[in-house]
Amino acid sequence: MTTATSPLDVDAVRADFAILGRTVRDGKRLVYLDSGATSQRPRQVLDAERAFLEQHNSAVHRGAHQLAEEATDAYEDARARIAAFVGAEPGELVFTKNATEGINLVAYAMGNAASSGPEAARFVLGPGDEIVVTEMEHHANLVPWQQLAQRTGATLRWFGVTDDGRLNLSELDSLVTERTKVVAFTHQSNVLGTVNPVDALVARARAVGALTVLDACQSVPHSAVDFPALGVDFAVFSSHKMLGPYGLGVLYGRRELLETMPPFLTGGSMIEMVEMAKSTFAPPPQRFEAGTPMTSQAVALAAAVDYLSVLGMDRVAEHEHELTVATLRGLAEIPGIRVLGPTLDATGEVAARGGAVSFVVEGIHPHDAGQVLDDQGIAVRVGHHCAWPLHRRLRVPASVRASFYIYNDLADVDAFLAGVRATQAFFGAV
Amino acid sequence: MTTATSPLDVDAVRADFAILGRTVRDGKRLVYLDSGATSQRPRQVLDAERAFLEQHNSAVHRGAHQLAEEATDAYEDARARIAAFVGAEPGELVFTKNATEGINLVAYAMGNAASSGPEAARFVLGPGDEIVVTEMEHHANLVPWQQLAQRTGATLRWFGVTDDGRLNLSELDSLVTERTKVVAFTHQSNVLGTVNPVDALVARARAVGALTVLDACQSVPHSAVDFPALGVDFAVFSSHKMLGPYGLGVLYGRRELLETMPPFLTGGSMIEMVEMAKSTFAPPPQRFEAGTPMTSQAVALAAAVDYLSVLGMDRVAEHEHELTVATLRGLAEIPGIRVLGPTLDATGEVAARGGAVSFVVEGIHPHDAGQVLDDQGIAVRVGHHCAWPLHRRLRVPASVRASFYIYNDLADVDAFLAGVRATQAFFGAV
Amino acid sequence: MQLQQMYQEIILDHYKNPHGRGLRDPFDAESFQVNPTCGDEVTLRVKLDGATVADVSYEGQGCSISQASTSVLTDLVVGKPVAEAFTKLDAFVELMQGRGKVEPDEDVLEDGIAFAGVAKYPARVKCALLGWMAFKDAVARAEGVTT
Amino acid sequence: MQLQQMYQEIILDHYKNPHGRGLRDPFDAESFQVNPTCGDEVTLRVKLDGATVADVSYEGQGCSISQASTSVLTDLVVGKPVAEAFTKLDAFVELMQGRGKVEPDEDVLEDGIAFAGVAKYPARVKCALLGWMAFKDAVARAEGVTT
Ligand SMILES: Cc1ncc(COP(=O)(O)O)c(C=O)c1O
Ligand SMILES: Cc1ncc(COP(=O)(O)O)c(C=O)c1O
Repeated sequence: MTTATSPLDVDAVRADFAILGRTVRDGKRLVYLDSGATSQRPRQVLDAERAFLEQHNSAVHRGAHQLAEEATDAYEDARARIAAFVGAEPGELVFTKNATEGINLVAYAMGNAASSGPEAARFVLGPGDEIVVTEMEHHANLVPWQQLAQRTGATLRWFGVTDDGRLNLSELDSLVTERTKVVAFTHQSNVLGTVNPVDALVARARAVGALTVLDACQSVPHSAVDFPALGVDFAVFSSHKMLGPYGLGVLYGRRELLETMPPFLTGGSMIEMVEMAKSTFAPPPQRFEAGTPMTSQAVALAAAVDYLSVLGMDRVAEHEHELTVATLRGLAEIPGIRVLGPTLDATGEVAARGGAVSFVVEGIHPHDAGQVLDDQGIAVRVGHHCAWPLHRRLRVPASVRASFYIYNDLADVDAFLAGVRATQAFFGAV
Repeated sequence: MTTATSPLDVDAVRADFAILGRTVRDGKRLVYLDSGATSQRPRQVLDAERAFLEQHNSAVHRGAHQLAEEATDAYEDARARIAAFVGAEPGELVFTKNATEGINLVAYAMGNAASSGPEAARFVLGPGDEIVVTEMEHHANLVPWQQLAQRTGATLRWFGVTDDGRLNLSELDSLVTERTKVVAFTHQSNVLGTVNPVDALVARARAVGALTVLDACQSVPHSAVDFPALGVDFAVFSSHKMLGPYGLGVLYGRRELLETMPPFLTGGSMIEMVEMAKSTFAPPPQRFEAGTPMTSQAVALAAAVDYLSVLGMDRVAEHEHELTVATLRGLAEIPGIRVLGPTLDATGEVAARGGAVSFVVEGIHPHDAGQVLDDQGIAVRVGHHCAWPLHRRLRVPASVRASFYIYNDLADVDAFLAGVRATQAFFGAV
Repeated sequence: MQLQQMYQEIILDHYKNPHGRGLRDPFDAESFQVNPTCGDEVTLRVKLDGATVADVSYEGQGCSISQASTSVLTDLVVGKPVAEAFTKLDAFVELMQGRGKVEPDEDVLEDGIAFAGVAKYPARVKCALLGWMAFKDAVARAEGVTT
Repeated sequence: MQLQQMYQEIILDHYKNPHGRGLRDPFDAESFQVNPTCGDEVTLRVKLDGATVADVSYEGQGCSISQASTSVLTDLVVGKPVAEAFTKLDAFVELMQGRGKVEPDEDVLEDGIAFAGVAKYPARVKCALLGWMAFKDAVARAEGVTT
């Protein structure tokens, strides 16, 4: 981890988030540790969206009047800024409603390839072909592939997870083979915090000619990510997890792939010519953006990306790392806690691990633990966090997850650790 | 048309829309006549979304902490209010990213029925089956059905349009037959303003056991609509055309149909159980809402629906009717204008027609006409308005469209009519 | 502290010492229910004797609320006429969905009134109802079988 | 009035009396281009004579801007070496995408400089480029054929 010149000024950041000033449960200070589910939005992002709507709002790519020009410029400028944030060209970025839609888009487009022209041949899947995922995927990067396999007759296979929450890479060469058409995996686990070795997976996928799909929902908001440098074919992330609005996701696709991939959703704005009996389609990214787009949300996400860029993504990552290490250290001192995923080594450090800390408290069901934390104003998430197979693998029905972002500080970590002890006291577990 | 007690107070309404106070093209008053593409948003809607985000924001249906409870309540309360606005039960409403996604959802779910269980049998389509649409559809209600036909081997058929812009219903019995599985049609044409006879179409579709899909994008924002009373099986509309945010559409489906229809997008929040090899799915509406939903947008659309309800949808319809009649009357007095769609009868009235007025000016291409109007601050839409086959049928390459909403008044109509005359003067056409 | 209102002593007692736990034979019907957000699950069996609930047995994993409410359920319904059991079920569902505004009737719900505090936490209502939904489903199946 | 800047006399003249209009034989290649937002279309044929543009003929429907710019195109490229035609094409594209900030070179673009005002209206840039894109595509096809 490179050291940024100065640490994040959390107090200044917090002042931008009105919601952090409120109290919960009879006047308790809100300790928001659920950014892994959704982040809060700073004033700057809300202001940017409102300013657009109050000054320039109009349908994009459709009108010849001045508002339409302004709105189109704002939308495409937003695309360019967001693309730059992940090292991509504007034309390689497709706006979806969330990351889930982005993954479905790729899966359905592959399903459509069979009834499309010859240029889509490399996307066709059928019996004998294989799709490889991992046991630590969010349901969003698992169920669409199960469904694609079911529709096409392809076979779904997956990487296992080790006891300490890493991918079992010893299976790499036997799992990813000439039969593999797609390898879909998460950049950073939303449960374990594990950062997966993209290089090794991409190298192997390329060697066998398989496409790679990276779930970057938990990496892009928290660290500097450059998709072309990672070499993945497709990647997705969600606006609402990185200070931006709901209702917006981003699909990145390498230009040459987007150019030959069949459409998914069809309708207005994605066509070239339409007759009653048949249609032809626009080039990317328009081909994948049917209907009226999320114009104001894209403008707001661009403001979010600017906000993060001013902080500096390395500094953001470093800050969260500090909170994560403090949390892992604190939890290690509490008896009866089992942390899922990578923990601190003998030197008190941990590598390739982001700021989601999931755990179980011996003798206390996660739902009950979460309730006691909530009663103290500490918002964590309980359940399987949309990674049910991973929980089954780790032999727990559910877990408690604390996840961090730029507005959290060591005081939040302390409050959280005290809350965990209070939970044990409440249920008399220790 | 029932007469509301008092006319719409347009001045009071306009005060809620900041954007209407701005000028365009060197200080000209903005005359916004492009609400058919997207409406503007009143302060109340923007405030509602912001208040939610600054006070209650959190991931819904997932957490046990107080913010999660509040956000879930706000989201489901919004669903209930929006459902009530169209006469539906909350469980019959699915949130999508726009109306286009809603239509694609039904089309793809039908495509998925073949690889689903026996309960989905009524959705299965194949060779020999027919899908019926109309020649006046927006691309959003045409291309998804073309694609479904292409994928399943079903046949696409369509109602023709008469010279005066009505559906050719003489074809009803020969087009909609025992072979018909779906009849998809627009409630109100976004080009012609034509309001289609839902009753006759639904009656025939029911008689042959076909499903009906109503494109209500241009009716729900402009008049009182009750889906159960209309008897349609599915219907869609878009938030951004009715004072609400971008990134939100609504799919209505009769409960018994949603209960057996296979899922479309898959991922988090729409599952019942997930294992690595297979998954089962939640009941509707969750089954059709994969991933993080458009929470704040739903809250904002509920505020929009409240805003419209206070005005009264009958009063809104009456107001737009008045503007439409004035526009048609004015255009009839200008030589060289051809209005597409229903015009005034001998008594100066027109029935079953909403407030979209499309036309061509003899000798002046719509793009050029739109430009001159824009130069006078009048924002209209030019092109084929995502209804290319309809324009081909009417033998025009494109048209100019003026469309009205609650913030337009007779002064806007006058400005527009003067603008059309100025266009002719500019190009020396008359 | 609101929390104590939710985690009444009665609830914690049932959680630590659940009544009627374990799956038993004979049974007429079995129901498996799961809470998809947290993965809590219950498998519940019902044995009817004519119009009477002869036995309810169950197994599952879940939080204190879901485990305790299933335990309370067995106390309330075993040995009772099916119609009375369903009256209690309706009363319990009403209480749980009442957002803390429904006054529970101790004559009908006995230990079940301890869950009144849970009704104020909408995210936990599903937990409290898990076993009851399994009971409802199992009886429906059993009646489908026995008629 | 900004509008006059866009609709220069030259543009309206070309619109009313287009040069080189109509599809002619012989030709080496044809290109069909459409503007998907408004339905404007052009079919354009190119005849090369070695490295020279021997003829350009076209047919289409569209607004004054798209029709006039195709007319200007024929004036600019017919009889010119392909390389020079492409220099003009590049200059025209640069002008149109310049948002009104690019100073056109009259020596290169002749009547084409009249379109400088159009560049301030991003929605119309596609109109102005329609015929030029057809020309570019047709030449590429013709060269594919003739080599
Ligand atoms: C009649 C009609 N149908 C469908 C649509 C598509 O709506 P959206 O772009 O919001 O998906 C529109 C608007 O563009 C419309 O006017
Ligand atoms: C790793 C991961 N993938 C995918 C998703 C799905 O994102 P969304 O719900 O925004 O589609 C999430 C968040 O819920 C996530 O954490």
